[in-house]
Amino acid sequence: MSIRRKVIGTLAIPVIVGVILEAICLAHGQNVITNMKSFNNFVVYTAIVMITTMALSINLNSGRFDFSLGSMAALSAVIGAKISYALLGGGSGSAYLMLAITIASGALLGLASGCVYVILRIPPIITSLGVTLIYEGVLYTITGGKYVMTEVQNVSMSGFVGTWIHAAVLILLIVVFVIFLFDHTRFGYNYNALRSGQKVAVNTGIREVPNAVGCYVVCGALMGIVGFLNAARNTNINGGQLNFGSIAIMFTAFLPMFIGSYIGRFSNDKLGYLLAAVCMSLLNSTFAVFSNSITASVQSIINAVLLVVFLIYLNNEDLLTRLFVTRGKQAGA
Amino acid sequence: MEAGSEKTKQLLITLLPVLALAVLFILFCTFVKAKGYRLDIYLKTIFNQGVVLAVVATGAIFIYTLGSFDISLGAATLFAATVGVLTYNATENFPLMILAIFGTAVACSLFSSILASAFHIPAFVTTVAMLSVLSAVSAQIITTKGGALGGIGIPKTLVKPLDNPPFKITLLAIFFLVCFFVFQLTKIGRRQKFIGGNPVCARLTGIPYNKYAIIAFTMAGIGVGLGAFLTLVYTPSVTTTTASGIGMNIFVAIVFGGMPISGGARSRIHAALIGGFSYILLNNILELALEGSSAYGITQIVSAVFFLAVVCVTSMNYRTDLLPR
Amino acid sequence: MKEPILQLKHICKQFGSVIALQDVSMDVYPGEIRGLIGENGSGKSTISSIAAGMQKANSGEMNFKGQPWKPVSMIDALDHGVGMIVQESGTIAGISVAENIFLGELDAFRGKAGIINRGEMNRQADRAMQAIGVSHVKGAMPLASLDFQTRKLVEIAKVNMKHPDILVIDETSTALSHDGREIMYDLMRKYAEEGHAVIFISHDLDEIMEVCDTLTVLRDGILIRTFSKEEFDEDEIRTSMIGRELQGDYYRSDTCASRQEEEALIGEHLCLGEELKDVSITLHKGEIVGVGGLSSCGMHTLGKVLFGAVRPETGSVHTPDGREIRNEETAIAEGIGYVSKDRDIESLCLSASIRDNIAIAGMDKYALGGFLITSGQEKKYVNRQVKELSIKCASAQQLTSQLSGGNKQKVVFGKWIGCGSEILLLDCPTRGVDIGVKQAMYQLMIGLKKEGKSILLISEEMSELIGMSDRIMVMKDGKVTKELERSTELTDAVMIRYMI
Amino acid sequence: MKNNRLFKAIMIGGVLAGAMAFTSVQAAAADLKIGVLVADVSGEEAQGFRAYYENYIADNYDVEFVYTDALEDAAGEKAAIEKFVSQGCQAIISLSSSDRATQLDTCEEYGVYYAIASGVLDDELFEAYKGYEYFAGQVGPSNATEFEAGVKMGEFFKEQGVTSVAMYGAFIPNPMHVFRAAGVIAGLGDTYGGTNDMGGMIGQIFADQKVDPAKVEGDVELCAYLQGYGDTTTDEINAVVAKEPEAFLSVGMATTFFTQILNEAGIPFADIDSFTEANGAAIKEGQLVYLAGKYSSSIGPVFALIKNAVDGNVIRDEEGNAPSFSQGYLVATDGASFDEYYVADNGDTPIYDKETLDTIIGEDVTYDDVKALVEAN
Repeated sequence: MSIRRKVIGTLAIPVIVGVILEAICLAHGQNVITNMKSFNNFVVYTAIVMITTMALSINLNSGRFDFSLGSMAALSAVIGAKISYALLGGGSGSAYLMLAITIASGALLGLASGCVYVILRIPPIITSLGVTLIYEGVLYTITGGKYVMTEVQNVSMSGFVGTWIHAAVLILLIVVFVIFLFDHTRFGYNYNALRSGQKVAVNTGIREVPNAVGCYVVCGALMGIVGFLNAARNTNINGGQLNFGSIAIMFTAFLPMFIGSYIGRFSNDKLGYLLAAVCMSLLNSTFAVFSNSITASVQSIINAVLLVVFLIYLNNEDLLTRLFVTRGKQAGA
Repeated sequence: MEAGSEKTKQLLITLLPVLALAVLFILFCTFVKAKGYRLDIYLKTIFNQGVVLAVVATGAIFIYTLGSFDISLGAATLFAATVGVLTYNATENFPLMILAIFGTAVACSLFSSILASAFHIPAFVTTVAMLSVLSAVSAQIITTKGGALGGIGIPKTLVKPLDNPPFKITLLAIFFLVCFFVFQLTKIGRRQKFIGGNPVCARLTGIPYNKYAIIAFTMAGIGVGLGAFLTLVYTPSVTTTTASGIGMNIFVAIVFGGMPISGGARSRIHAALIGGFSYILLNNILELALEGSSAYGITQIVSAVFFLAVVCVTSMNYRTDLLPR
Repeated sequence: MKEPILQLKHICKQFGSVIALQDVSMDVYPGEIRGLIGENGSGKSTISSIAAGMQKANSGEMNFKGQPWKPVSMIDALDHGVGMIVQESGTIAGISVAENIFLGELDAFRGKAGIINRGEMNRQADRAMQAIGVSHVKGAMPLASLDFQTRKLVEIAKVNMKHPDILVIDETSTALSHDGREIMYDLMRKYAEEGHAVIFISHDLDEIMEVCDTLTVLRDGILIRTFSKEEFDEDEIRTSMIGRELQGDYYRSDTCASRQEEEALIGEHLCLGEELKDVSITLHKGEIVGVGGLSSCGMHTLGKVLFGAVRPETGSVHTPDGREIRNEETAIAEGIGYVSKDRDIESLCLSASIRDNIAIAGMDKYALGGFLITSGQEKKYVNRQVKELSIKCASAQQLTSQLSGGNKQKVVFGKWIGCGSEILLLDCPTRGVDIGVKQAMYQLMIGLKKEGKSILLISEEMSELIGMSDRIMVMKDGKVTKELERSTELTDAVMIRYMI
Repeated sequence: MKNNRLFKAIMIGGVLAGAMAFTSVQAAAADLKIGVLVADVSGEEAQGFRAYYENYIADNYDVEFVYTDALEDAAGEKAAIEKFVSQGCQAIISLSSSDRATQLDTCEEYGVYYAIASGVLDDELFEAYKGYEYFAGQVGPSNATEFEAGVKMGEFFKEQGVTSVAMYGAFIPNPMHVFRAAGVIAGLGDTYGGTNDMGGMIGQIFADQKVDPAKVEGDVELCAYLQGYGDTTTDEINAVVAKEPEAFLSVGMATTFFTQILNEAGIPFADIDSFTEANGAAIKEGQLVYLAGKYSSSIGPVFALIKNAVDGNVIRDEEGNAPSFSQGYLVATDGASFDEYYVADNGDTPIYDKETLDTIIGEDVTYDDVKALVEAN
C-alpha cells in the first residue's frame, strides 16, 4: 500500500464525518464545536469512547466476550472516589489521586476477573456474566445503591475535565502505551499469536494463562480511567446498577470498534480506535447542538442504525465493489 | 469399572440442574415456613416472576442452540406488549390484541434474523441494534400515549380472570410441550443442534443455515409473544421498564439450566425452564436469608458466586488444555 | 555401535480411560532416519510428541545425549535440540512469517525497554527460509497470504533454523506436493549425514520404506518390532502393523474398467478462477472415477463444486434429466453424498455423538410421516450403520471426538451410505486412516460400485487411484490434462507425467 | 476427587443455608409491619423520607418498615406487594408509581391497607378507586399544588428580571413534573403553544413528551431545555451551560444531578426537592437560590392514616370515600430560610414529631382532625 493511500484511507472516515456533521450544523446556523467549553467536552468524550473501545477490543478480538466492562468502570471509580476523599477530602490534587487509585483498582478488578476465568476455565462470556453481577453487587453494597456525589464533586475533579489538556494527554499516553504494549513487546506478539492461533501458540510453548490475565488487567485499568472520566464528567457515579444495569457502556463501543478496525487496515488499529472515537465524539457534539430537538431515544435509534449500516457495508464490501465495478463496466460499454 | 463410574458422573452432571432446582425449592419452602410467612402467596408470586422468564428463555433456546444469541428479547417483549395494548385500545378486540402481540413478537425476531442473513452480518450485532431501537420506540409510544399515567394499559377486568396459576401453568405446559416436540422429536431441533455444533459440516450435510435460523427466531418470537401476553395478564399495564430485566436473565437461566451458551450438541430444551425457576428461587432465598434492603447487593453477589459454581461443576467434563473462548 | 542419542524407557501415556502408550522403550541413534509406522491410534504421534515436549508422559523416563530429558514445551525441546514438525497446521495465519518462525522466542530481539526489533526479526526469517532453499518467501509477509504447502515450509524452516540434534517429522508429507517433499527429503538426508537423527512418521509405507534406515512399528500403544533396512519387507511390516495377515484383497481385483450405460451426474464447462478452467466430467452408475493431481490442482474444489457447496462462475452441474445442482440441499435431494478432505471440520460435528452424526443426514429415511423422530427408529438406523461398518465404539452415544481417525471416517461413510446416497463424492477418503480401515473402505467402495452407485474418488495417493478407479482424470492448474482408463499398464510414472 | 469435593461443598452449603433459615427467624416481631414500595433509593428526598420512617417513627411506635429495592416496573410492584403480604405486612405505603391502579387492585385483593405518600393519583384515577375498602388515602401535593409550586418559582425569577432561562423537566411525562413545568412557564409570564391556562398547557406537554422551547413565547426566553437522566445527560447539561442562561429552573432532582456543574458554571438555579443537608450546602455555598421543598417528615400523616386503619379506625371523607389531603411546599431562598425548615425538621425533632402525630392517631380521630393538621400550612 502506498503512503498516500494509507494516509487517505486512515483519514477519510473522520474527515468525511466531520464535514457532514459540520454541514448539518451550518445549515442550522450552528457549529459542531461552538466554543471552548464544547471543545473541552469533545476531547473528554473522545477519550472516554476511545479507551472503552480499546478495552472492549482487547478481549473481544481474542474471542472473549466481556460484559463486565461497565461494572469495572463504575466500581473502580467508586473505590477511587472513596479512598481519595478519605485521604484528601476533595482538596487539591484529589483528582490525580483518584485517577491513580481508580486505575490501580481497575487493574485489580481486571486481575480478579481474569483469574476467575483462568481458574474456572469456563467460557469467558459466562464468567463475565458472573463477574458483572458480583461487581455490581459490591458496588451496590459500598454505595447503598445511591449516587456517589460528595466524593467526586470538588474543584480538583471539575478542573480535570474542565480543560481539554488532561484528556488529550491521557489520549496520547494511552495510544502510545497500547501501541507499545501490543505491537512492540513480547506480550503483544504473544497476544497476537494466541489470538489467531491459540492451539499452535500454546503447543509451541507460549503461556496462555499469563497473557490472558494480562489482557484482563490492562482492560480493567483502562476501564478504571473510563470510570474516573465519567465520574468527573457526570459529577456522580451511579451506585445502583443491579441486574446488568452496567453493561450498556459496552454496546456504545461496538460501532467505534468496527470503524476503528476498518481504519486500522490502512494504518494501525489503535490509531483507528482513536479516529473512530473522534467520529463518535463529533456525532455526540452534534447531538448536543440539537439537544433541544433530538431526544435520547432518537439518539439511540440513530446510533443503532449507524451500527447496522456500517456493518452491512463492512460485510458486503466485496459485493458492493463488485456491484459498482460491473455497473461501471456496463456503463462504460 | 472405570466406564461405570464415568457414566455415573456423567449422569450426575446431567441431573445436577434438576437436583439444584429441587434443592432450591425445598430450601425455599423451608425458609418461608421457618420465617412464618405465607407459602401459598409466596409460591404464586415466584411462579409469576419465573413464568415470563421461563417462557421467553425457552423460546430463546432455539437461537442459542444455533450458537447465536439475542439480547433484544427483553425489549421485544416490551414492544410486543406495547403494540398489544395499543391494538386493544384502538379496537377493543381481545383476540385481535393477542394476534397483534404474537405478530409483533415474531416480526421483531424475524427482522433481526433476516437482516442478519440478508446482509451477512452477525445476528448478535443486529440484536444489539434491535435492543436500542425497540426500547426507544416503545418508550416513545408509552410516554406519548400514556400521558398522565406514565404508562399504558388495558382494562384489568379483561385479564383478571386469566391471572391464576392453573391457566398460566397450562399455557406454560402447552408451550413447553410444543417446544419439546419441535426440539426433540422433529428434524428441526436435531438439525439446529447440529448447526450449533459445527455450522460448516451442517452446511455440507445439506442443512441450510438461514432456514433453521428463521425457524429458531420464529420460535423465540413466539416465546416473546407469550411472555408479553403473560406480562399483561399479571399487570395489565406497560411502562417503559416492563420486562427490562429479561434480556440478560435469559443468559443466566440457560446456563443455570445446564446448557452451554455456545449451543450445539449439548443444548437442552428444558434448560431454560429449570434454570429460570432455579435462578428466581435462588434470588428469593437469598433475599429471605439476608433480609433488609441494604442486602440487595450482597444477594446478587452470593447468587453470582453460586451461578459460577454451578456452571463450573456442570462443565467439569468439557475442560481442555486451552482456555475456552 | 554408537551410543543412542535419544533413549525412551518404559513410557506410558493415558488419555482419560484410553491407553495411548504402554511401556514403550526405544533408542534412536545419531545419523539414522528412523521411521515410525502404525495404524491410527497406535501411538506413533503420541510417542514422538512426548519426546518433542508437546505433552508429558504419565510414567517412564527419557534420556537425551546421555542426560535425563524433561522438556517443558516444544520451544524448550527445540532449544535443547529436539525439533518437531507437527501433523496438523503448526503455523498461525494471523501473523507474519517471521513472527511464526520466532514464535515464543522473541527474547533474542528484545531491545531497550522490551521493544522487539521487527526489522532484525524479518531479516533473520528471510535467512531461515533461504537456508531450506526457499527464497520467494519473506519474513515480513503475512502468513495468510501463503498456501498450505508453503506454510508447511515455514514450519520446516523454523525447526531447521535451530539445527536440532533430532528432527521429528509427523505425517507432514501428506500436506506437501512433490517439490515440497523433495525439499523435506533433502533436509532429512542432510541431517542424517551431519550425524543428527531424524524421526519420520508416515502412513505411506512406500514412502517410509524408501526414505528410512530403520523402521519401528507400533500397534495399540505397544512397540511391536523394529526393522533394519535389510529386514524391510512390505508384507511383514504390514502384518505387524495390523497384527494379522491382511485377509482378502486390498484394492480391486478386477483389472478392467466397467460401468453402466446410464449417467448419474454431469458437470459441464466448470470454471472458477484459477482453480477450475473449463472442466467437464460425467459420472456413470456403477463407476468409480478417480481424480488425481497435486494438492493445488483444483481437484478438491471440483468435489465441492459438484456437490453444490461452491458455485462455479460459469458452467453447471446437473443430473442426466437436467435438474441443476444449485446448492448442498439440492445435491442431497439428488442422492449425492460428500466426504470432505478436512474431516474434523467439514464432515463431522466432533462435539456430538456417533448417533447424532450418522442420523443427521438420514432423518428423512426413518422419520415417521417425514418429520416425527422417535428414539427407537433412530437407534435402529444408527446401530445398523455402526454394525455394518464395524465402527469401534463403546456405544453409539460416544462422542466422535473420542474416536480414532479411521473410525471417524467410518462414521462419515455411515452417514452417507445410511441415507442411501447414489453418488458419493469422496475427497481423500483414506487420508489419515490406517491400513486396516483403508482396506475395509476399499471393499466397501467395491460393494457400492456393484450396487450400481457412482463414486468420485479424489485422491493424492496415486496407488489408490490406480488400484480403485475405472477411469482417472489427471488435473493440473485447474485443467484436466489427461483421462486414463483402468488398465494393468497404468503406473505412477504415467500419471506424474500429466500432473507436473 | 475434585468433583466430589465440589458436590460436597454444595451439599454442605445447602445444609448450612437451611440451618440459617431456622436461626434467622425474627426474635420479636413488631405489632405493625408496613411494606414500603420505592422506585428511587438515591434521591435526596427519598433518603430523607426513609430516614424519618426507619429512625424516628420506628423508634417511637411499635412498627417495622420493610423496604423494596428500587422497583422498575408494574410487575415488580405487584410482586413486591404479594411478598409483603406473605411476610405478614398489614399495610403498604407507596412511593413508587409505575402502575398505581394495579397496586390498589392487588392490595384490595389481599386485604391489606394501602396509602400513597408521594405523587398523588390524578382526579380520574382517584375517582375510580376512592371507594376501595383498603385504600387508606393519599397525602401529598395535589396536581394543582404542583402547578402552583411551579408558578411561584417562575414568578420569583421574573421578579428578578431575568430574560433568558434554561429548564430541566426532570422526568416528564411524570405528571408531577408536567404540572410543575407548566407552572414554571406560566409563572415566568410566558405562554406554551399560545396558552397559559393550566389544562391547556399540560395537555400539550403530555402530547409533546417534553417542553418544546420553540412553543414557549413571552418576555422570558427559554433558551435551553433538557429532561431525564441517562447516558446523554452530561452532554445535554454541558450544551445548556454553553448557552449561558441567566438562571436554571428545575422541576425536580437538579440538586441531585447538577449542583456541581451549575456551581462551576456560576448559573443560579432553582429546584423543587426537599430540605436535606446536601441541599443546604448548595443554597449556602453554591448557586442554589430557590428551593421549594417538603419536610422529610411530611410523610408522617400517611403513617397515621395507615396506623389508624390497621387499628380499626379507617378514616373516610364526608362522602365515605378514601381521603385525599393536599400538602403544600415550603420555599427557601437563602441559607436562613432554609435553616428555618431544615433545623426544625431534623433527626430527633421532626416537624411531625410523635406529639403532633399522636393528635391524629387513635380511635376517635376523624377526617377533619387530619385535614386540619395536614392542610394547616
